[in-house]
Amino acid sequence: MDYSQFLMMPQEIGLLVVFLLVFLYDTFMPSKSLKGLPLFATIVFGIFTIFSFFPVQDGMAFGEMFESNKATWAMKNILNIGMFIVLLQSVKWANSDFVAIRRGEFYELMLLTLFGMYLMISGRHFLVFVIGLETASLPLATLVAFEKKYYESHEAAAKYVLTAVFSSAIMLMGLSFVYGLTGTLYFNDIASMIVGDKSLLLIVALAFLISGVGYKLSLVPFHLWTADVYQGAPTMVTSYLSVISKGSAAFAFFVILVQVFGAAYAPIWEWMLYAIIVITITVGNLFAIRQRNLKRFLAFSSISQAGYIMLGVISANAVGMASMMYYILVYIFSNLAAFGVIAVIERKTGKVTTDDYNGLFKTNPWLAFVMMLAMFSLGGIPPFAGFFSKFFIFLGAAQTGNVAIYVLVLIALVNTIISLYYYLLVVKAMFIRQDECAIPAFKSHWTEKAGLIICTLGIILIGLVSCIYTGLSGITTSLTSMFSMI
Amino acid sequence: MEIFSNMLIYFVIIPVITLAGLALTKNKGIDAIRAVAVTGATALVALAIYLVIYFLHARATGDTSDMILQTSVTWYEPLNIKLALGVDGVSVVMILLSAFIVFAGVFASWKMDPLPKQFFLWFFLLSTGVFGFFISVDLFTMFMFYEVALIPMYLLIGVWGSGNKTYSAMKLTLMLMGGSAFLMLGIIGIYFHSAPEGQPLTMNILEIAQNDAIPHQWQYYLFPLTFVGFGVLGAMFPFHTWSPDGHASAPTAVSMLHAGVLMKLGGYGCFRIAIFLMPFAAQQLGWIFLTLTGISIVYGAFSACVQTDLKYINAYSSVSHCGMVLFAILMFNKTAMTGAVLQMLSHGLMTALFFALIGMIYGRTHTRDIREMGGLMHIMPYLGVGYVIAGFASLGLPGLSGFVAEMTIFVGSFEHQDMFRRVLTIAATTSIVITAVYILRVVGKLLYGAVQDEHHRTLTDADATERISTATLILAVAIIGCFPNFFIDIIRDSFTPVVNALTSVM
Amino acid sequence: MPLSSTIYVLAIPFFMFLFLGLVGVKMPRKITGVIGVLGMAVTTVWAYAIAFTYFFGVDQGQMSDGVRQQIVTTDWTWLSFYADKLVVKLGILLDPISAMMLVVISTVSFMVHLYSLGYMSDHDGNPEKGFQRYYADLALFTFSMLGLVVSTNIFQMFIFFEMVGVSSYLLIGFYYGQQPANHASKKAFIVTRLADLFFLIGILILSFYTKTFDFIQIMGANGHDVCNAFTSAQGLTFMGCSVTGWALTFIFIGGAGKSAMYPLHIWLPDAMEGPTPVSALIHAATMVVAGVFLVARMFPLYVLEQGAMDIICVVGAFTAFYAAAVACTQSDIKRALAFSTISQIAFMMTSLAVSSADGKLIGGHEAGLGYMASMFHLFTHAMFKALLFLCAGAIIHAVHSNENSKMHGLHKYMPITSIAFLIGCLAIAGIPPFAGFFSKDEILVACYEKGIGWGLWMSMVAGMTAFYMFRIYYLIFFWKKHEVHGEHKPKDQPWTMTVPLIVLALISCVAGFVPFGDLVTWDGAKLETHLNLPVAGASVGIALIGIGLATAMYWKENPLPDKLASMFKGLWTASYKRFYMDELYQFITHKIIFQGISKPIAWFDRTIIDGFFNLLGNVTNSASFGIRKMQSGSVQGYVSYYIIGAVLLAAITGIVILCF
Amino acid sequence: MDLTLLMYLIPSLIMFGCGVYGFVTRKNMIAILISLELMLNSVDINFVVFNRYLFPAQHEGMFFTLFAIAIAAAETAVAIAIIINVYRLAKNVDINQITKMKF
Repeated sequence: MDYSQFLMMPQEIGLLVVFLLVFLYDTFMPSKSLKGLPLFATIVFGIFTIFSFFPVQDGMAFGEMFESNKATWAMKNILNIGMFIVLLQSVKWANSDFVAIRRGEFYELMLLTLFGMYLMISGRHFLVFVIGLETASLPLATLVAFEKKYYESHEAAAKYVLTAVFSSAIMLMGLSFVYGLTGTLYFNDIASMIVGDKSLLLIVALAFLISGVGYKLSLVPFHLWTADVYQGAPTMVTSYLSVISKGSAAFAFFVILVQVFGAAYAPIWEWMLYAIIVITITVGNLFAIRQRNLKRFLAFSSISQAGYIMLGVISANAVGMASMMYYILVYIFSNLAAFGVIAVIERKTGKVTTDDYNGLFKTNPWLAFVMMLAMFSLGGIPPFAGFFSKFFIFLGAAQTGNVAIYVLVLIALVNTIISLYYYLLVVKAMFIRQDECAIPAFKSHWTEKAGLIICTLGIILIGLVSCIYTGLSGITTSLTSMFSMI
Repeated sequence: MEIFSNMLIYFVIIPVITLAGLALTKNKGIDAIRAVAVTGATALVALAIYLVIYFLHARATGDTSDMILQTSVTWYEPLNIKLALGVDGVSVVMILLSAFIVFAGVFASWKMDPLPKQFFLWFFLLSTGVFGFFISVDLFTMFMFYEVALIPMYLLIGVWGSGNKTYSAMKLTLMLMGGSAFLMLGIIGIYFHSAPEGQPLTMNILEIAQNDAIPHQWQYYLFPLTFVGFGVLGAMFPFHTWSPDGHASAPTAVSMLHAGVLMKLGGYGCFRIAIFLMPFAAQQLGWIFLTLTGISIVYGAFSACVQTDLKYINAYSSVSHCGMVLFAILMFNKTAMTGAVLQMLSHGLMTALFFALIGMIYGRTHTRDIREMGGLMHIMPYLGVGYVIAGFASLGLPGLSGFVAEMTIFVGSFEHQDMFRRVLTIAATTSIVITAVYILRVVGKLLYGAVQDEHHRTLTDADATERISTATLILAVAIIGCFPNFFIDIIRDSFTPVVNALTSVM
Repeated sequence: MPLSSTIYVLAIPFFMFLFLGLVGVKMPRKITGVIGVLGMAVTTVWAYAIAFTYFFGVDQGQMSDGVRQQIVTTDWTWLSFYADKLVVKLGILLDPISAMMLVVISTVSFMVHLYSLGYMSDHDGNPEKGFQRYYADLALFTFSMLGLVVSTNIFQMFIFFEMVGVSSYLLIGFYYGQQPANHASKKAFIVTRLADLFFLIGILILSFYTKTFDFIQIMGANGHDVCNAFTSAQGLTFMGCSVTGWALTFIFIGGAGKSAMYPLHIWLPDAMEGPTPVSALIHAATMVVAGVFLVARMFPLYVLEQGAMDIICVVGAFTAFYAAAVACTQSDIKRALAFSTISQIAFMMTSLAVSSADGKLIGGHEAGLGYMASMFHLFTHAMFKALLFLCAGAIIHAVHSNENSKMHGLHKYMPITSIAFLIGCLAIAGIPPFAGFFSKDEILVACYEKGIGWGLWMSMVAGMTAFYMFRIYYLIFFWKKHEVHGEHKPKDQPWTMTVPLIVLALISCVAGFVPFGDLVTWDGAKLETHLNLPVAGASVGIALIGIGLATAMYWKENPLPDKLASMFKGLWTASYKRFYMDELYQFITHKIIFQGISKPIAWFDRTIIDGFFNLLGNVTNSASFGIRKMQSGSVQGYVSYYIIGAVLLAAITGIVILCF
Repeated sequence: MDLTLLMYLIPSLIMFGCGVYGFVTRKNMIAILISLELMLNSVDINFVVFNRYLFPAQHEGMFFTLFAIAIAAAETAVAIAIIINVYRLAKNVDINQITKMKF
């Protein structure tokens, strides 16, 4: 066996190194110095994040089961950034009394799930993909259950693990059909096998596959676990779930649909996605309107956001892919900013409902400011990054040019009004509503501040500085082989 | 970068610098805040006046290009989105108007309380959007600045407003954003048909108009989208209903800026994007929107007749006047369109004046219900006379701006060969009587007659800052009314391209 | 004096307005008053000089082979609707009527300025509050009227119509503290505005066809060659009538509003809520003649549109009678005078309408007699009506009431006023040799030539005029002894108020001998006029009968009037209530416009349209409440949604694929 | 008699159906886990059978099955652990008890 092909996966290797370092620190360091573990893990991961920006060479490895190209490289970096912010924000929380005893596991499991997502992104064989998927989802179940004292945490974990296994079972069923029809699990081979007449069994398989990935992306009607899990899980884990795993799943989804089913089945899955997007955005918004618990509220908002991300998938072209990755990046910054504020306030006061935020601007103007930026960015208000990502993803979707897509974009746009409504509700609570027993002024830890500042800069700059999107689109347009069969 | 050698960009940079300066001030340091705000506003006015002079000079020296001061810097290279600047006569006068209103607005909100710093921050963010909208000729940047100008409204009304403010603010924001949702779809559609087969797509309005590549059946979809999108902001019937509540709840300066400048974005966009880029559909579907705007002219005037809240009266009269703007734009000839721009100027200044005075009166009497006031002319003659002048401007007294604008519109509209349009024009002219009715009704109830409330006898007349802000506007109104040709000469020729485009598809 | 200096006749009042309005308020009242009067005096002198130069001066191009030319001395492009055509200019057009009007306006206005010095002060001579504003508004009023008469184009005329309307609004509402003045000013403005709307429409139609506003371009020099665009447009018809007919009729409605023709007259009687000198100005010289002047100005077009002419004729004749009938019963002297004004203005209108322009001789008179007569009557009427109103002002100032029941027998207290008033009455009644006789005689002649019916009708009205004027006169100065209440008894007013009376009285005596036919004709050519004895005699006879009747009824106190009043109760009350025109307007404005249109529209806006957008929000909310059961919280529910969703997705797609 | 493909597929599909049915109907979380196992195992059968009958040349399906079994084991372990935690706090393993968070 040729070990040089490990050079194809420097990011995976680096991640494993980080994991090992954290593991060794956790295992062999004296227990009194374990307080430094969170910071240590964060710093090491930060270094890794920076190094992983070094370009990798394109190519396939391990019998073409694993592909690394510019797009996967960029996507992994995007995830790294998000992961770094999450770790940064979780430093203080990880040292709090309840979780301190298990802080090591927290970081190890987080890094493991990230590794699984890497596999999802880079896998070009369904075996690798499935392993990555499970590696990404199973540790998360334990992370959801991390708040040992809270019943909600465990209820959420139970719901999560049961539904997760169920969905993976369904997806595997679909995969077995695919295998039975084609006799292979390589993406490219399947693609070359299934050209020709449409078989019903493959349609079923496609539906099951979409449902399996849609579960990770929490698309309606496979989304119902989302709200409960987000609400019950520790806020750090929630933010991680809402952005990182979503992002990776979206990317993998794009690759599978375009590369595997792109050839002959594009109309079919585009139709399926069409229906799913419409109900996803709508249902997510409708639920979000009535939520008072902010974590639950953001859960539903993230459902509708997933619908917007799918607009990039349905476009199935280079612009759409670039817009989707760009959207994910912006979404990471915006959502992590929101969750960061929620986490800080929850850690200080334990309050998570909208009404608790009344008059927040008077007492904690900066937190309120960041939260407002996050809400505006999620709602797509210029000059913040969310506006650009929304515009570009609509642009990408509309590039396919048929009127049906325009109608879809119109539906999405009308939904942005509803979403704007509930985002503004939060702003209203913080800025307009007055409350004498508002959350008192407090100072947050410097790591949390750092995380929020990074998010704020991202929200403000990513849109105005065009180079990021330009780079992404340059990358995606270079993937000629991928879109060749569409 | 060559972009900074173009003076237009400074219309955006100055507000941004002002924002930065305000951000540096202390929350309590009210004097510093005022100083920064006034400096920024004054700089804007100076720059705007210089721009007018520059424009006249350029035209005088034989620069006949459609737009002067054109600069184009690539922003989003893969989508061919550029930061393209350029102004013609219409944008020049619009910028001048905006600068004046911002200037007057700063003084009108002199005693803003609470949180003056945040107020001015949002205030200048809004003006950033407004100026950016007027200076840019790129669909994307226009749309971006458009929304930048819209969103601060929510907090400006919600935090500093009065009455049922949260409801009004939410309604206003959602309706305007709903409009801009249609607009966004329209812009995307235009973008993908902006160039003939094989050529690179573009967002630059001038290039799109030059390519003239939008297929006719697509124009049928895109024209209503864009026109309604802007029409919502232009208070077109039946999408005007945000205006009364919004204006009633908004603080003075915000009402001034909103009615004075923001509603103009609607009219400007309607002609600059909807009609200019899709002349065929404009010719085909124009009659629908013409009917709607015709309705809103008379409708707004009639509804204003029975209101009792000063701000509601002006909101409805704004519906009527802005309806006249869109009405004239849809007449597709130079005279009417020139009249439309004059009407924008006139309505902007006049309504700003109205809202400023209302704010001052409200600040003293703490009521806006005309049934509870009376004989204020005895008590505050300066404000009273100002209000009468604003009223005369609104009902079109010669020598003030309203008359010039309305007459240009009527004459231009009536010149149209199409009988339907002529009859509509006749219907629209009736508004001058109804306007007189409700204006005189208010003046009679509010200023004349005996003093209703004895407590009002102790009230004071306008102070220095208030006099500055009102005098500025009154002067501007009188200047437009007395020397209309100066403005008409700036404006008229800017309509040559759009009129040519419209006539070419007939 | 060069005619090009006419601009100063306008410039001075305008400057006075700005000066008094902005600076004057800071100055002591008396001084501002004096300044105003002086300014007006200069204007008057200047206007006289201009008029003299125009009519009799050395030739500055105003005479060519015996025909007075129209001279445009100033022309400033103010507003250009199109780059080349359809330009609004502000200019000065001098021709017989505008020169004549300059004289009339400046004279009356100057008298009023002077008179107001006394009138607007209390008995100790201290000017009252708002004195400066009063003089500023007077200056503005004068300026607007002067600008109106010298207009070179119809649009400029429209502009100054508006200006006149607004300055009258300011003056009528001078006592804005009092509700009646407030209402009266509003009414005056809105009614005239309504008329101006039609005027505007008329202008739009006319300019649409002629492509110009300019009088000379439309009607040609001296109105002799009307432009082809107009004549060709006469062919086009709209709803049966020719478009030019519509245009001219609409324009006439505009004039009718200002000239208080029935049914747009209702604002005029209320206009007396302003200070009495203002009423004098409005009724005599400025506002009400604007309409007549407009028709006269466009006379060459009207004669081409007999339809429009007939409308004017009917309206004028009816208004004359109606106003006279009302005036017979009014107890408020100012209101009575107001209706007499309406009646006299109607005389002028009718006379214009019966006039003809084609060159042929009718009944020994040249064409255009009616035109000349109308202008003549305008001139004389301005003088004696101003006189009458100023007298009324003096009386009111003395007894502090408008009701003639408060007066009676003032003759021995204020003889000068009484005599002046008598002269005015004789003049308006048309007794030679006073001014009114000549002008009214010409009018009647013109009417008889139009048709015997018109002549008889107008003669009857003339008789009524004599009757009600003397009725007022007797009721004020005789009828019974004046009972004095208060310590100071009524007396003649200070010189500032009496001098104008005397001057105007003298003018009223001699004005009739002005050779008007040589000066003011519709085409500038001389017009031979000679007394038409039968008509003159008849009219004088009728006048005398009217006077006699009045004398019989009102000279000494007697029960006869009340008997008559009770005999024709309904008629009397109807006439006293001005035939319920105001009530009708009240009904239309309040019940129909406000209650019937505005209220429903406002309701519709708040309920239907606003309600619709609120409904959208509520529907969204209720929908989000309705689907909440989906999130039941039980894992099994979740997975059932999951599996159903997946299967449905597959099934629907499969069916679609298999079927299509 | 020799066994055909369908003779394996139909039972596995029935197994799968039973698993889904059991998941939706059973109240006890352990029972639900068991039905999940049924579903996963039916998937394994599918893979093996397809491989054995249709594509005997390679062993992709076999390998996949091995991994699938491992994954299933891991899932079961995690699930059991969490269920035990729930039992600690809720004192029962009734699936209808854990519906605190809803709507």
